[in-house]
Amino acid sequence: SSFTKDSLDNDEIARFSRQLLTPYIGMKGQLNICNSSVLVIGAGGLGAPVTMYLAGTGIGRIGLVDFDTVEVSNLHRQVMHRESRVGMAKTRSGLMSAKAINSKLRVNEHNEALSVDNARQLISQYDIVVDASDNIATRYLVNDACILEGKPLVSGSALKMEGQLSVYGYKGSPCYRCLHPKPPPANTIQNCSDGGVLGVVPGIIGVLQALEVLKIASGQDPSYNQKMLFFDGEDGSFRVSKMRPRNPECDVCGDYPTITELIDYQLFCGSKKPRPEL
Amino acid sequence: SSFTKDSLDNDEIARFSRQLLTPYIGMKGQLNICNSSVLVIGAGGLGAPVTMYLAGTGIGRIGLVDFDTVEVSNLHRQVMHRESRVGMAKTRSGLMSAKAINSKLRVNEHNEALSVDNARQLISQYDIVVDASDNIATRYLVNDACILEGKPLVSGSALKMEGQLSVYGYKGSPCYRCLHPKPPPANTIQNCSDGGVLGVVPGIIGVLQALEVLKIASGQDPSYNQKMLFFDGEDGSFRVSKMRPRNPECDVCGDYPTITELIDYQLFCGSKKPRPEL
Amino acid sequence: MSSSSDSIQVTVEFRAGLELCFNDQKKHELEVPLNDKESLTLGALIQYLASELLTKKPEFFIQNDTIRPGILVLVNDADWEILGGEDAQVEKGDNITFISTLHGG
Amino acid sequence: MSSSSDSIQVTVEFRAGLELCFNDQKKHELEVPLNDKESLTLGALIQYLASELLTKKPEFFIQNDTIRPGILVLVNDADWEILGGEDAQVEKGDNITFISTLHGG
Ligand SMILES: [Zn+2]
Ligand SMILES: [Zn+2]
Repeated sequence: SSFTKDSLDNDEIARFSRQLLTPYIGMKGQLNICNSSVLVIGAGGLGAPVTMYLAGTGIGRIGLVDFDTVEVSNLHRQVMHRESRVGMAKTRSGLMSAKAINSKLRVNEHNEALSVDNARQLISQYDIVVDASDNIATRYLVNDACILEGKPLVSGSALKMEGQLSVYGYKGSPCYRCLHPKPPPANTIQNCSDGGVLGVVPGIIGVLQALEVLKIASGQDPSYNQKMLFFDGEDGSFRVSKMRPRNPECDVCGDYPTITELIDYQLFCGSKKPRPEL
Repeated sequence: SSFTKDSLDNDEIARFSRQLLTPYIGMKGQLNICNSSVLVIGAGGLGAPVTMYLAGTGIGRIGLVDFDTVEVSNLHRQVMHRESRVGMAKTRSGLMSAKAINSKLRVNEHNEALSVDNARQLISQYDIVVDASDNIATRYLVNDACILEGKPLVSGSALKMEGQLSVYGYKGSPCYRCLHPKPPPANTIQNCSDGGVLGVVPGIIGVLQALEVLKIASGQDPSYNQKMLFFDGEDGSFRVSKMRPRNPECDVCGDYPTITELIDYQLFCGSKKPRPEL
Repeated sequence: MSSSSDSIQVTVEFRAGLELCFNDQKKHELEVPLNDKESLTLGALIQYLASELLTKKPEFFIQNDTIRPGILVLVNDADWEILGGEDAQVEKGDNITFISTLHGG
Repeated sequence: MSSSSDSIQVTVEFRAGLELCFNDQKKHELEVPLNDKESLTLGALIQYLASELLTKKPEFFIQNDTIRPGILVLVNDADWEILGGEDAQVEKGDNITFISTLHGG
């Protein structure tokens, strides 16, 4: 961030008064939030509530990464988009919705696919990263890039009636690879296009991701560090489980990592075949 | 509702495809949702996510009750409003945001305070009621009116870092009065203006209220019937508690009710003094 | 090491603002003395908490010798009314949670 | 009435799609036979579930004689890796939950 805010003006005090009143945030926490930046990877079912609620909190800068355009089938869950924006880049639609809530918010549109070529450079520009993506290859890519750049990762996912949330690579917590050293076989993976998803499920997970970002940004400990939240919309049950700590033998965040630069994640996840010569 | 939809057109199939794909909803559930109506009482921190997510699901008709106008201090949590609408009636702002997501949605603006004079007549026009209000007198009023009109009530509340959710007066569940036959003394009550509230807390509760409405509307049992959800944002903990069943001696929903029409709720809650003559 | 037989060990939680009455602490691990009685009822536990643990604003917790209207009492995550209210017996290791009902939105 | 001493009673849950392999049922109350062994490890429980309870798509649950990559195993809401993974002992009344990791968003 190019400048640091050390006080709030009258408009900001009015705007954030209800939040400032909670002793949990206070003036110091609010200033920390205003001076923080977050990169949201995916402007879809998770990214929509993350973006809108973070815009409300007064976070200083949001980056949105997505190469998709708004489709009518997104609208049931991606409630920051709108009918009139079908065909528009999701990053532009997200920017418009975020700035409608707070015109002082700086929003960076990254209207491109996250890739091995741009991930580290993008992530290096932000304080906190939100994984709101929709596929496993991107999840390993985001994880590795966050570890290599030293950024905390607030990861959420949702499918059908269920959602999951954890914070990776922060204050002794494991990374995604510590939990999943090996990817699942490609034939066992479902996504929202074939499994469907109830819109409120990423809604709940996304608002909780915004809360975790808010905690890290304001200088508090996140709730789901070395913990994972499991939500099942079918019975409305929540489960918070204690997870393993960082694995010192992890390939990327371990004491002697073997992954020191980004790899080919499509190949790693088996979603493309190796080249025949290899 | 004046007409009943018995099939979806191509636009609707595209729009709701991800939700239809979940076996939990399916075509029959979606048609039930499209034929349902919901009255949202309060277009604030809870009402905003309820309205946006229900607009996404394809619910047929939403009524919004609120007499307030949008203020800048609302924007940190009431993410369906926007800076450019400061001063506008919250019901109008809510209508605009809901119809931006689904232009076919019918929205009724009830830009007035809910009162003893209008509560039953308003509630009688809808299938399901959402309590997204911000004060205890309204909560007793909504409860009694829902019991008298025979409508299920999805009740949410939030303050500081905590939120609560339950379904009242539906399939054997208690009503608000079964849990709270006597109101708390007026000097023990806090609201968001003096206690503050973190925006994401009503966000989480509101999205969960939308899920409960969706379940009732689609013909499923709600998750929090005769149960109460307690969320504490400070530690990210969720607790779902089994509550007492309907009390056959309840003043309003019991077998021999003493409250058979609406009463003076300000007086009942001690928020105004009785008239000196009385 | 030895939990004496004339006391009973319980976890007590105060939530949704009630922690203000109890030194701003939400969770308390307690050994509640039985005082020659055979057992402890929820009613007796509430009296003990009001007289021994409460530090501030007693009217937020107790009124007319019982719990203030607007507070829900949960025993191991179940509404105490299901278990008999004030007369219910407290068992060793029980979690008893007092939660103020919220009205904001 | 009598739970025989040559079996062990556990609750097993399958979530996030894994219930498809187990008759679409998320929660199972089981008596797992010990077969003359002293105790049951998580590894042995997984073999038992794969051979006796699984009804469909075994490759979604088990691969190369162990749990498929991408599945988290929780014992009483704690990650099994904290407890020793496959070698951890199953105790009477334990809740063992298998949850597939979700990737959608
Ligand atoms: Zn790692
Ligand atoms: Zn009642």
